[in-house]
Amino acid sequence: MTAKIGVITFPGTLDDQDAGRAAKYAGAEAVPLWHADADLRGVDAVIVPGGFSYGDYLRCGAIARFAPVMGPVIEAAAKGMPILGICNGFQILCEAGLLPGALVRNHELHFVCRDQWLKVENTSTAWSSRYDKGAEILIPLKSGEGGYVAERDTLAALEGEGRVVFRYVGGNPNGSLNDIAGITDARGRVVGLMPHPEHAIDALTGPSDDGLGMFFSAIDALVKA
Amino acid sequence: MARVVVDVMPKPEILDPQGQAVAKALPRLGFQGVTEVRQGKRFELEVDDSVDDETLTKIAADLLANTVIEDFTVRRLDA
Amino acid sequence: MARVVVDVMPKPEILDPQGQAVAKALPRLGFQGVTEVRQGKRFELEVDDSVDDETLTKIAADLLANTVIEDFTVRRLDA
Amino acid sequence: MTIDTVKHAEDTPETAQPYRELGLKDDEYQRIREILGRRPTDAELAMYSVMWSEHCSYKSSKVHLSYFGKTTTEQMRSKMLAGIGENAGVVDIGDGWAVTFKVESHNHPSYVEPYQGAATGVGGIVRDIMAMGARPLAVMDSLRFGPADAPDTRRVLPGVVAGVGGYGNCLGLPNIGGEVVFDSTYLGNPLVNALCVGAMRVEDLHLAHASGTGNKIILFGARTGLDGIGGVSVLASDTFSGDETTAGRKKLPSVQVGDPFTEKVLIECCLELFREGIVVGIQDLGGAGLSCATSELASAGDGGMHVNLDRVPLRAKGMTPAEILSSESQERMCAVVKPSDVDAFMQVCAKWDVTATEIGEVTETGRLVITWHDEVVVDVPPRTVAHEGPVYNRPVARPAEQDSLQQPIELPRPSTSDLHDLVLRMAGSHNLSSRSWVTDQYDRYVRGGTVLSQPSDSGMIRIDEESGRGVALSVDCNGRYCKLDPYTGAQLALAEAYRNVAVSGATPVAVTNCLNFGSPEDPGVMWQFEQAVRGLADGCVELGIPVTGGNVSFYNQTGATAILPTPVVGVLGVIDDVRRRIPTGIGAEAGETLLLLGN
Ligand SMILES: Nc1ncnc2c1ncn2[C@@H]1O[C@H](COP(=O)(O)OP(=O)(O)O)[C@@H](O)[C@H]1O
Repeated sequence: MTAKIGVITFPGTLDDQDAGRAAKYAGAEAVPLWHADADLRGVDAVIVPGGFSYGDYLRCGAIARFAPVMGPVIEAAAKGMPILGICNGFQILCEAGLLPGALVRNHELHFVCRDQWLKVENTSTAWSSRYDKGAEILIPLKSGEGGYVAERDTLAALEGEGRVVFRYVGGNPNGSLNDIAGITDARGRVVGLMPHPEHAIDALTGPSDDGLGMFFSAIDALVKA
Repeated sequence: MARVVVDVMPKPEILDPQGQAVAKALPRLGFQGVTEVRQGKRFELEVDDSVDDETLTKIAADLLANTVIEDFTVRRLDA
Repeated sequence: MARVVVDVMPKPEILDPQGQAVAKALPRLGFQGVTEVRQGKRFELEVDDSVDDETLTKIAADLLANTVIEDFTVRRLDA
Repeated sequence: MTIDTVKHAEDTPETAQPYRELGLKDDEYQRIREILGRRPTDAELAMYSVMWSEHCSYKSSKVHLSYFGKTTTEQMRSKMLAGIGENAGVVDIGDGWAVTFKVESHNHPSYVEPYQGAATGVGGIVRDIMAMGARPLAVMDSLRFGPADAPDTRRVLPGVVAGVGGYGNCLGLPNIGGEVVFDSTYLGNPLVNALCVGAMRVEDLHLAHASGTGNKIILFGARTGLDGIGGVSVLASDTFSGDETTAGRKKLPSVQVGDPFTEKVLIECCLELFREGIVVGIQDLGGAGLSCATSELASAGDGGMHVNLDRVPLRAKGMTPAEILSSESQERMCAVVKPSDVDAFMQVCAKWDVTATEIGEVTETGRLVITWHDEVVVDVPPRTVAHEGPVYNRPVARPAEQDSLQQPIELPRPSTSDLHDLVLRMAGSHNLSSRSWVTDQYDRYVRGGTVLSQPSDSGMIRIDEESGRGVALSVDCNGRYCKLDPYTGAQLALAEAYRNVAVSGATPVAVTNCLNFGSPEDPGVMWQFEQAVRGLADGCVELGIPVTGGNVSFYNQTGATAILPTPVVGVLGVIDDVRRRIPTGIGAEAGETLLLLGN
């Protein structure tokens, strides 16, 4: 049976088509989910894609986290459904409390679009099992508010429990604490990261196809379950 | 009708890249003597008299501020 | 040492997409009775006593506010 | 407040009107009186003055631009589905796909308020593309500033780049290329030219016209505020005291603030409306706001139009009809819809949370009638507003200095050590250094279809995911060459853009342009303009590809000094499979042979 991966569209979401395409490239069925529907349409996993939900004028992800669709996402997360937040999706998951910490303006105050090397630190999450531990992957980063911050205790806990999944290498692009690019929840099912794996699925349109591993990982996790 | 101001500021221990950028720019522009700058947000709300303080605090805490990284204050302006 | 607050708000006739986004979101979140929201910036500065009001106004006008589209106010907080 | 109605205008023929402050000449004002057989109302005056402005009427450029039409052959036209005169040119790229693209200037607003000026420039060109029925797919930006180290450049450049990026990134349109050029003539007149490209199925092409008596006019998108009112405030200031909240407010800043989120939602909403097949005609609201949208829709239609201006949703209190008609509030569109489709239309708008209001209908009167609380404030033949504005045959004279400019100078042959220094100096110059500080602020990946972008010679996007069919685009111009010889300079700009597209593996098929010049009242500038148009048109004939659209920006001048003549040329190419693109760059493999073609 094909895995069904839901992709949420909020007003202002931009990378929903791309996330769906990536899920398809990995062999899953991509199911569009609408922000105003409190229903996950029977999907096995959810991607909260990038963009500028509601313009992100107040604070990235601040308004989107209240959307009706987020109710069932939070419930599903509690039951261990694999959930991936990319960029704005990561910000939304933090605002919704599914992941700790927050994302603030890049330290140089500019939007940054670049091909970014990441080191895979944790390969036991639902979204990173296909990578080798310590592998370096090349993924586009494109965000204006990508600086990861958290209170000291939270940060210590994340590091102590090995919950930093991806770390920037070759220069910190946005001032993230501890060069953090992506983190996971305590069970390794919910992952959020600022860089865009869905833009690295084909060397024709991205810098590499290194991002595909995340989508394959999720399908593996679903088959195992 | 009442006018309400909600001020939202980054918590002291949280990085404030915007405030820092201003602080760095000032001496370059010839302004000495500013030792620290923090940048936050100011919201001005027009609210019906039916909206009580508790609701205002909830609006600030749930939506206007992210209490993981920001502090806020709510105050009514005298009409 | 003095603590100075500079409030910067979009001019009344200028579109404020930020405030609008908040105003539209509130009823969806179940908060009724907020009829208008405007979002601006708040700066908190620590300044040496040598810095006079004129300089503060200049800092606000030149750097903190974009006077084409924003108004500002400067005030010293009592220590 | 009292409103200047048509009846009131008839009763008070002698009332002095501030037409000069609104930019109308004595004879232009007289012509309006002749057309109407009375003095215009405030609202009519606001409408005519903005629609007869250089920017909207092309009054100085029209006689020259017609050369494009005259030189375009049937052969060149064969792939063109819409050309000059429409919101944007459209070409058939095969397999049932049509592509539309256009470049437009937002120079002056970007100087006044760099971030918002540039942002709304991107927003405006994207709506033009949307108004053709297409999905916008990518943007490009061609920028010119004064010397990089001048204080004003430091104010303008970061704001412009952040504005182009801020708006385009938030809209979800990849930025696939552009230019950054520094020259002292642009110090007080930076150029911000934005290009947008979009695609649709051939049968989905929409043209802007209001036809079918009884069809409804629907205004949708943002509310109308006091944005960009600028000059029109003189209309009320005589009659009213300077209370900020009512008409008669003091001169307002003519600055518009963009809301890219509203525009993104508007795009998705429009595309859904197109898919549902419930749009008869559509027009974006650009520079001249409702004045332009209503008069152009009516003028291109087959009847007249009646608009209830009091139905327009407003953002500010106490706006007058003249102000509403002149408002340049962004993120608005106007559609013509059959009465039976209005409900369906409103439902789609509600789904996207887009404000939509029925403001009028198509009539058979042949006139554009606008009422304000049941009183007629505008009653005009729409063509006289939109299409029959003044046309000038401005004096043209080759500048005397042109000969000395073209004097050949003997340059000594450089020695090897000179060359070494020269290469270093050139590599470090502001005009040749890396553009990554700019391009790193632009999202080039969104939509997942970008095949080539910086640092490639052209940008390339995939249009059809199945077949791999795509397009390549490049925008180019060298103003210094154009100054030396505007005819050849324009051809060089065309040739450069053409080559940039060709070397990526695409076949050039169409041209757009943005002609940035000084004051048309200067015969020398008019000569540059005429020469550039002829050069470009003749070059297009030579290459066999048509100019499908463009934009003219005059009055780019500080005092008596005009900018370098800057005819920015955009070339569109088609590639049937983007997998066969040719990336820029040498040295990917050892042992490559380097060949120089041409002489
Ligand atoms: N304002 C801009 N916006 C987007 N892309 C730009 C801009 N300026 C330059 N670029 C891109 O950066 C790259 C290098 O530009 P440039 O140095 O002008 O190249 P060239 O001299 O080969 O035309 C090109 O791919 C160009 O499209």
